[in-house]
Amino acid sequence: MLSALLALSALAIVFGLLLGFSAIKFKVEGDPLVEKIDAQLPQTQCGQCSYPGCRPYAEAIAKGEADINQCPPGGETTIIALADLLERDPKPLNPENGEIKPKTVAIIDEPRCIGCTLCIQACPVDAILGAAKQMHTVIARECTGCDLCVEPCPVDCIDMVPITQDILTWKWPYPDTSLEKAS
Amino acid sequence: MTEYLLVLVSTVLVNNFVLTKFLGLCPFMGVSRKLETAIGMALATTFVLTLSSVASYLANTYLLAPLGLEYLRTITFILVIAAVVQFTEMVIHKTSPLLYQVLGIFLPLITTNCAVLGVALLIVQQETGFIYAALYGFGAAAGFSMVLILFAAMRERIMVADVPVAFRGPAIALITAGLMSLAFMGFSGLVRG
Amino acid sequence: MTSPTPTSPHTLAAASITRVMLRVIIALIPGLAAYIWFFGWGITINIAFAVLVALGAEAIMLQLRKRPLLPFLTDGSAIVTAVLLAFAIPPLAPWWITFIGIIFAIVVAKQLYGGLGYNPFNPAMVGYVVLLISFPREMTSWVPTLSFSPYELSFVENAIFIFTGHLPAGLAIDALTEATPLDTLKTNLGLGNTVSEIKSQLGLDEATSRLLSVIPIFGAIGGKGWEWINGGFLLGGLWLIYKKVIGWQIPAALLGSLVSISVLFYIIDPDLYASPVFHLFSGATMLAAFFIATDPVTAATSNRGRLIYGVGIGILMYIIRTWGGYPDSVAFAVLLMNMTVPIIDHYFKSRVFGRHGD
Amino acid sequence: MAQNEYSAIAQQGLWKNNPALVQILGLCPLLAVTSTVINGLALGLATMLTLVLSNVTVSLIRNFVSPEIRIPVFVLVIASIVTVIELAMHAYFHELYLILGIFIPLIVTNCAIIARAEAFASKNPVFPAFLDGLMMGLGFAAVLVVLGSMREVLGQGTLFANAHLLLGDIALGFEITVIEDYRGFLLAVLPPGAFIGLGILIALKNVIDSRLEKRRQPAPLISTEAKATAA
Amino acid sequence: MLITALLLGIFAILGTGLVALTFQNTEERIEQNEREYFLRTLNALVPSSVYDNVLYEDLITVESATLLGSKKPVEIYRARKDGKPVAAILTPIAPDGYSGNIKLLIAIRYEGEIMGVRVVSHLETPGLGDGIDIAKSDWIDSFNGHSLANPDELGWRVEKDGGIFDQFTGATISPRAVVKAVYNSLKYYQQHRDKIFSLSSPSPKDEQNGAE
Amino acid sequence: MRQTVNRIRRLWKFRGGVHPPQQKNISTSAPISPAQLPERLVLPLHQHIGEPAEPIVNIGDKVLKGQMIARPQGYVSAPIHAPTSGTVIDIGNYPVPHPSSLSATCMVIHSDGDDRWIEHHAVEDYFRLPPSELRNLIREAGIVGLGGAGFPSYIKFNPGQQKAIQTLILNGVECEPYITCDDLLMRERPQDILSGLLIIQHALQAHECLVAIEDNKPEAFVALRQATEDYDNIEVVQVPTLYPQGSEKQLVKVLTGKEVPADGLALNIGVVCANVGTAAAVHNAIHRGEPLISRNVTITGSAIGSPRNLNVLLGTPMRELIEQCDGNLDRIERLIMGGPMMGFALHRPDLPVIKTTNCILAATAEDLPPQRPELPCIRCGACADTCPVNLLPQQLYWYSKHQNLDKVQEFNLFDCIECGCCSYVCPSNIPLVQYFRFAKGDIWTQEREKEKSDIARRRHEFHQFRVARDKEERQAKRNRKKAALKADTAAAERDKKKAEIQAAIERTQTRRQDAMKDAEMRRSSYQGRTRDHSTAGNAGQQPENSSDTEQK
Ligand SMILES: Cc1cc2nc3c(=O)[nH]c(=O)nc-3n(C[C@H](O)[C@H](O)[C@H](O)COP(=O)(O)O)c2cc1C
Ligand SMILES: Cc1cc2nc3c(=O)[nH]c(=O)nc-3n(C[C@H](O)[C@H](O)[C@H](O)COP(=O)(O)O)c2cc1C
Ligand SMILES: Cc1cc2nc3c(=O)[nH]c(=O)nc-3n(C[C@H](O)[C@H](O)[C@H](O)COP(=O)(O)O)c2cc1C
Ligand SMILES: Cc1cc2nc3c(=O)[nH]c(=O)nc-3n(C[C@H](O)[C@H](O)[C@H](O)CO)c2cc1C
Ligand code: SF4
Ligand code: SF4
Ligand code: SF4
Ligand code: SF4
Ligand code: FES
Repeated sequence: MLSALLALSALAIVFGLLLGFSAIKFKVEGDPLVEKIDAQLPQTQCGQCSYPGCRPYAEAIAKGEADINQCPPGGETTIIALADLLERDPKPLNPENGEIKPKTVAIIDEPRCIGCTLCIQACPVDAILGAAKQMHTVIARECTGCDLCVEPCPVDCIDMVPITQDILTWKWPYPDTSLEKAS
Repeated sequence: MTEYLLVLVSTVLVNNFVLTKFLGLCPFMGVSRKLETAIGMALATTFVLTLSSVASYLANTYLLAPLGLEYLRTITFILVIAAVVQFTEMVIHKTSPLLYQVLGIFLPLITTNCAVLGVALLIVQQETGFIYAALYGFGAAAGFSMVLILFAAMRERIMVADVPVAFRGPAIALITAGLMSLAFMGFSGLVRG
Repeated sequence: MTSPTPTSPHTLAAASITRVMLRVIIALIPGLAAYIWFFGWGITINIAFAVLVALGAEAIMLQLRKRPLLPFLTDGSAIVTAVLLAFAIPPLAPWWITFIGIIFAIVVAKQLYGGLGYNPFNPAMVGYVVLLISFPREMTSWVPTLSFSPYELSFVENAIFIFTGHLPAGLAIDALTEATPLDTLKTNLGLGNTVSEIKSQLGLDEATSRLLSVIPIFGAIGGKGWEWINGGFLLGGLWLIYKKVIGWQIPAALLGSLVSISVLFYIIDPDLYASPVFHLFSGATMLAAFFIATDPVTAATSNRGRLIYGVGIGILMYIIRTWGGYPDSVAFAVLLMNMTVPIIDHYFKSRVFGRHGD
Repeated sequence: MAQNEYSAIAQQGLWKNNPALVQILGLCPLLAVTSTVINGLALGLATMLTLVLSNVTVSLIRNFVSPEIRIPVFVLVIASIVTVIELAMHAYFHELYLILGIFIPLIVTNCAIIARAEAFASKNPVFPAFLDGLMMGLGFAAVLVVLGSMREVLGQGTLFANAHLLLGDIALGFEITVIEDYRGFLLAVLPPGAFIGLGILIALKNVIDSRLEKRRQPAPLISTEAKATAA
Repeated sequence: MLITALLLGIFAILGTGLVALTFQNTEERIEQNEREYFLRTLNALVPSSVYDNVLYEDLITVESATLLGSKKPVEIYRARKDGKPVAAILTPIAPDGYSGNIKLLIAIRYEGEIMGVRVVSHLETPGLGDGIDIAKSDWIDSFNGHSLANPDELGWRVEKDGGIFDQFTGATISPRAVVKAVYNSLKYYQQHRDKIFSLSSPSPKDEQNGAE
Repeated sequence: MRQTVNRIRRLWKFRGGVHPPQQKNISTSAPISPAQLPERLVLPLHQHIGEPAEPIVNIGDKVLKGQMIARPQGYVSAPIHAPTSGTVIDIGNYPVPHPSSLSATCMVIHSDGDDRWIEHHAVEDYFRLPPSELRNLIREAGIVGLGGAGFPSYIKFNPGQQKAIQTLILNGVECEPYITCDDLLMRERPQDILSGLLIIQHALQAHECLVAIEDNKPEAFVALRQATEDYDNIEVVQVPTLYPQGSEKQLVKVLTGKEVPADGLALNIGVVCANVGTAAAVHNAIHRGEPLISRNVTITGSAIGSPRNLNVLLGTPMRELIEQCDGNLDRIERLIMGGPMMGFALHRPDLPVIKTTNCILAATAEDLPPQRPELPCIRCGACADTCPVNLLPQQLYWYSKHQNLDKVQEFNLFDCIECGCCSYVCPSNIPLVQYFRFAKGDIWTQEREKEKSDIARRRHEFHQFRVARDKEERQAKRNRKKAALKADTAAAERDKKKAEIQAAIERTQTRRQDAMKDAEMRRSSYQGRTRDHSTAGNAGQQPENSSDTEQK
């Protein structure tokens, strides 16, 4: 009995020292996972995931606080990419966070714009140009389609229009493989 | 010499840890979705398993057996394993940051891989020599790694197959493991006991 | 003008899965003929029953999976599976053996993975192995070649036995069955006899040699009868290669490696190891080389990969035949190599035009 | 904690987050010992006991251990408990002990146990931890029993063979021959049968879940097809 | 860091203490269990009523590669009543099973009749050769009552080879191996009977090997 | 015809390839004839690889035949000329021949029926001109590859700093079934082709010229062989018929035994390949001063009463051509631009002929195989055996189908030339090529989106940094004010901000003008900003304060 206690506690203390030592010596710095998750997010910065932007959401996922199905702009592509990254099973988009919509850009109906700058403050990517009491414009290329500028506009002059497809952005559709149809 | 070869054939093929002895199934199922991660896990496990079976063997022969404390095997071995895992982590971290990045996340998982404890216990049960113990540990690890990697590659393919919905995921993976185990039965009789 | 199929090419060669499978079945005919010649008509009952069950199982599963029946039932792949499995089942095996084997082949090994094209394991071989390990007694008793059988069952008697288990009065099943040549060779080698002793029936324990003198199971080059059956499959297989239904790589690699390794051991000790020719013309060697290992769905994809896959099967066949517990090892060797296919495919791609090095 | 939270814990353990069917943990004993119901039941009980005890202990000590030795301490705790159980089984259920063999000490590395210690017991007070252990253990044992019966009936045509090893001599007559003169379907008893059997159980659970789900409300599920056609 | 070590140490001590306590309380029972378990097997062959010595302690080890199938020493247990030999239990190996060694227990009455045979471990094919196991069929009991002379030498074969013992359908190798091993054991017994019962036991430390 | 081959040239083989039914003799009986002058011509601004051309005339302007009406925009681009004289009546979106069935910007010219040329002249003594001058002429003439891809030829004829061009290959292979426009061109105008060839050879300073013709076009072979008899370094080579031999890389392999590196150009191994039609167009441009305003088009298919080749003005509606060849629009099952292996189906017949229209295949059910359902791939490997690039189409298919974009690239998706051999032989009737095109599109889209989201991330980080910085600055300012009650520095501050905004606005304007440059500028400007950011520490993490504005 005594020998048992002695032997094991000696072992344990040695290992305890080892573990304690290594815990101090090799503290995990930073979480590279966040970067990887963030890289998968669409960076629309719309906040629909219930976090203030994509990166905070990435951090929440890394910490295990958020699920992978909360980003509507990313849609299934993002969910699947995240599932792949984190080795989880993909699941449908959480409807509480919104629904998957076609990509849009903001357009300011320029004559109506009163130059209040409210939209500029709202835009997370500084895609709106203009100064106080001057007409504002959206840099279409920079706009992420996040919708955040629509709400603040006092005169409702901002419209979200779907991005149209042209010959240059067109891509071949997924083959229609429905067997039933053909047979 | 042939005896040692037979140990390897036996542990890798005939008595494969995962497919016929049912050890180490959780990581086998859990870390086999992607080939790359499976390879990482295989490497880490091989290393830890070999080392820990040797260490357990030593702990048993030179500490427990002389003191008549065989009933403390389980506790001792699990401590030894935890320590080996920690040690491995340290060594790898020091010597090869690259390898550490690859293997780092798998190391903690290994502590609760029952193949590791299982090997230690089986070796002690067989009452054999040091080299045998080391080979046995290595063979078990190699067998584990081999099927893990094969399985991961198969799962990548099955993942995109038109599997009936109810069977998607773990269900079809288990059936695949079953068929692999079926195939491995072909090795039975290879090493006569 | 109807709405266009959006993509080129707009013209297609006249190839179809049904045609491919039909050719495979045609190529099996020479082997089948030899088989019937040596073992009687029993196999035709098995084949017909197996095909029926296979189509039924396939139809039910397709229905459950809500997939269209017609294109898949007519593609012929279930028929090929059924025929190949029926070849592997002893001619006198009861109907439920065939039934269970087909269910495992079609339902578990094929449809659970998504049906045609998705199964990682060769369905027929899965069915066979399940049977072999579950019902070893039924699966290891073969019938001797007809000319030596103590009693020749008629077609009807055969059918009655398969479906009801009744033999004509006065006959016992033990009297009608025999171990296969590979099995006999293996067990007697295991008892310390040499190959030539076994083949010439010298020095065997009397019971076996008594038996062998009545029913010779070794022919000139392989197992009695089996050599002809293998020849038939070889013929059919060559035709398949000629018709480009299968590539030469897998059969060549499989037979090549089997021959090489058996030559090696034969040179080391011809008393302990059977000759290469015996290996080639016994058991299911040719069936494996041309019809089973070549199952496109479960074989490796690139030509280099196929060579490796074939070599792997050949070597495993030899190892299991020679040192393992199973006298004929085709099914296990094929299933084991099926497991490695994704890895082979991953590491052995073809050299792409204009790319060097990898 | 409110009543319904307890029932939530129970649901989690027994069904929704069942360690064997959903978390896919603790597979080794699950597959290895389920060739008969009684073996399964015995190991199930032993595992459940370990789970309960380890959950309670971990919950008790959760405030004292620092993170870097958390896992070693948990493992130590579990190992001690398991060894005690092992010794007790050795003493009181000797033949069963021999049959279950190495899988009793291997309860230590049953990932389900350490997973519960980590995920639940170390964050919750004693009673919920106890309940969680009990329910998870029950859920696990239930799967062991179901799988054990499946394999026993299919493999040898009996049920509750060897019941006396666990339940004492009164159980000598418990063995039920389900199918008379059964030839035995060896596959079910051999290793491949274990894997395939569990695979089928999981699929069955999926089917039941989707039926339940459908009854509640039809929600779209991501499937490979959906994925493929989405683009 | 020190605290970590100490904490771990404390838990180790607690855990070990608990285990050690349990061990002390169960130790005796476990040993007894093991003995009883082994005895039960032996008693199935040699009923406890016919002997009165401590069966599992009264053992010797002998070697005969030709007749007992193993180059390693095998144990023989001896049953005595009132000091007189009653039976011997041999633990030979049948080396030519279908897939390897078949370990046997063979109980032989002092006079040379078989009291019972059991297969301790084997690797024969399930469903084919495993009928030699009492758990699968009672074929093994067909040896009971036979002796070296009953039947004669030609009779000690399986039926297929002209003997009197059944084989199984499709499996002749395994029964053949067992029959041969039993016959050889009888031969060994006949040749060494006196020595078997006269040798004194060495130290009883290998006592439980036969059981595992 | 073999007798005429007196110099036996060693030919190499590329692996794979298929032999679809040729169907060429349908359209070879009649000589090339000019198509009727259409009343209205629709000229898409994007008829080539690269950036679309940019209009230089306005609606209502009168234009003459051969007048440049749109100029190239950027380096990889080509101008467009008026095919006939008339009035520009619209510049706007019209349906164009493109697999997408979408519309694109086109110029519409109402023909005045006079077909009056603008003033143009031949180049005398082109061989005295430096190659760069020649290339410029070719560029001005709007010549793009007529072999199918439509790559601006002047770029190809520029060996650049590369080592000297060893071989110039003239591609007269025309391996696609049905198409015969090159065949007839070679039969009827071998001299023009020769003279084009000489010009290109001069531009490239190529040592040796090969003209490759498949052995199913003996007449063309004889014609060209006779035409080139006097030239030592020009050889007409007959190659065995095999689809897709016409593909540049395969043809280079057959003729020279060299493999063009997968991610390189023929140029890298000292070879340039041009279509025979391109050579003829070069001849027209240099010796007659005529830009590329028309091309030969094969009108064929079972729905066409008298199939043949027409010389067609670009912009001519296909419907008119079909009618001129006694086509029956109602019988057309599928209208294809190009051949049956590589061409794409058109959704309507009134689309204009463009520079890359080599064939209009009005196919009926006779020409098309019966529709068969797509079955799962059985991995038979027939596709891999025919792939001229030695890819593994079944693997590409497997991963494209499941959108595993990393894996498809691992299997070298982008080496696929979309020749369609794999689909052609597939027993499961899988539209493999479409899967590949889909996957390529997916990857491009993803890359675009990735780029976009990277930019958005950087902008967002900068935004956060800016908000924080502004806040800090304001705070500092307030402190300063309080402390010293100094003069208002806000004016200067505001000016600075205004200047910033102004700069931004200007940036966007320049962006509109020059997209290519813009991309780089934008990138560098962001890089600058991010660098700023990082030196400023992690100010960006501060919460956004909504009362902040730039205009304070
Ligand atoms: C896979 C396989 C496993 C076998 N296992 C055994 C076995 O365990 N025991 C046995 O006696 N025979 C076994 N056999 C059968 C022997 O090889 C041999 O055929 C048989 O014992 C001869 O018996 P017979 O004379 O009754 O046909 C097995 C055969 C095969 C193919
Ligand atoms: C995107 C692109 C860029 C190219 N760049 C060059 C180039 O820089 N120099 C050149 O000589 N050819 C260039 N080429 C032309 C190719 O070498 C080739 O001749 C042309 O794509 C015609 O190919 P085809 O075989 O597909 O019709 C380019 C082609 C493409 C599609
Ligand atoms: C599959 C395939 C087939 C082709 N067939 C021909 C052909 O028959 N004739 C031809 O001139 N170009 C053909 N091309 C285009 C050539 O690769 C190459 O682009 C062209 O000859 C270059 O000349 P150009 O730039 O003058 O068009 C083919 C391309 C591909 C990908
Ligand atoms: C050359 C060839 C060989 C085949 N061999 C097999 C076989 O060995 N086993 C089998 O079940 N099916 C075989 N099939 C049929 C079919 O491919 C098989 O059922 C698929 O695995 C079903 O997905 C074969 C088909 C072909 C064309
Ligand atoms: S919902 Fe998606 S895009 Fe919007 S902020 Fe969250 S992660 Fe970014
Ligand atoms: S302009 Fe509007 S929609 Fe676009 S990014 Fe800015 S806030 Fe979002
Ligand atoms: S030809 Fe078709 S079926 Fe055969 S491997 Fe290729 S894609 Fe698959
Ligand atoms: S389309 Fe692409 S993959 Fe198919 S044969 Fe042609 S090059 Fe190969
Ligand atoms: S129970 Fe988890 S690895 Fe064995």
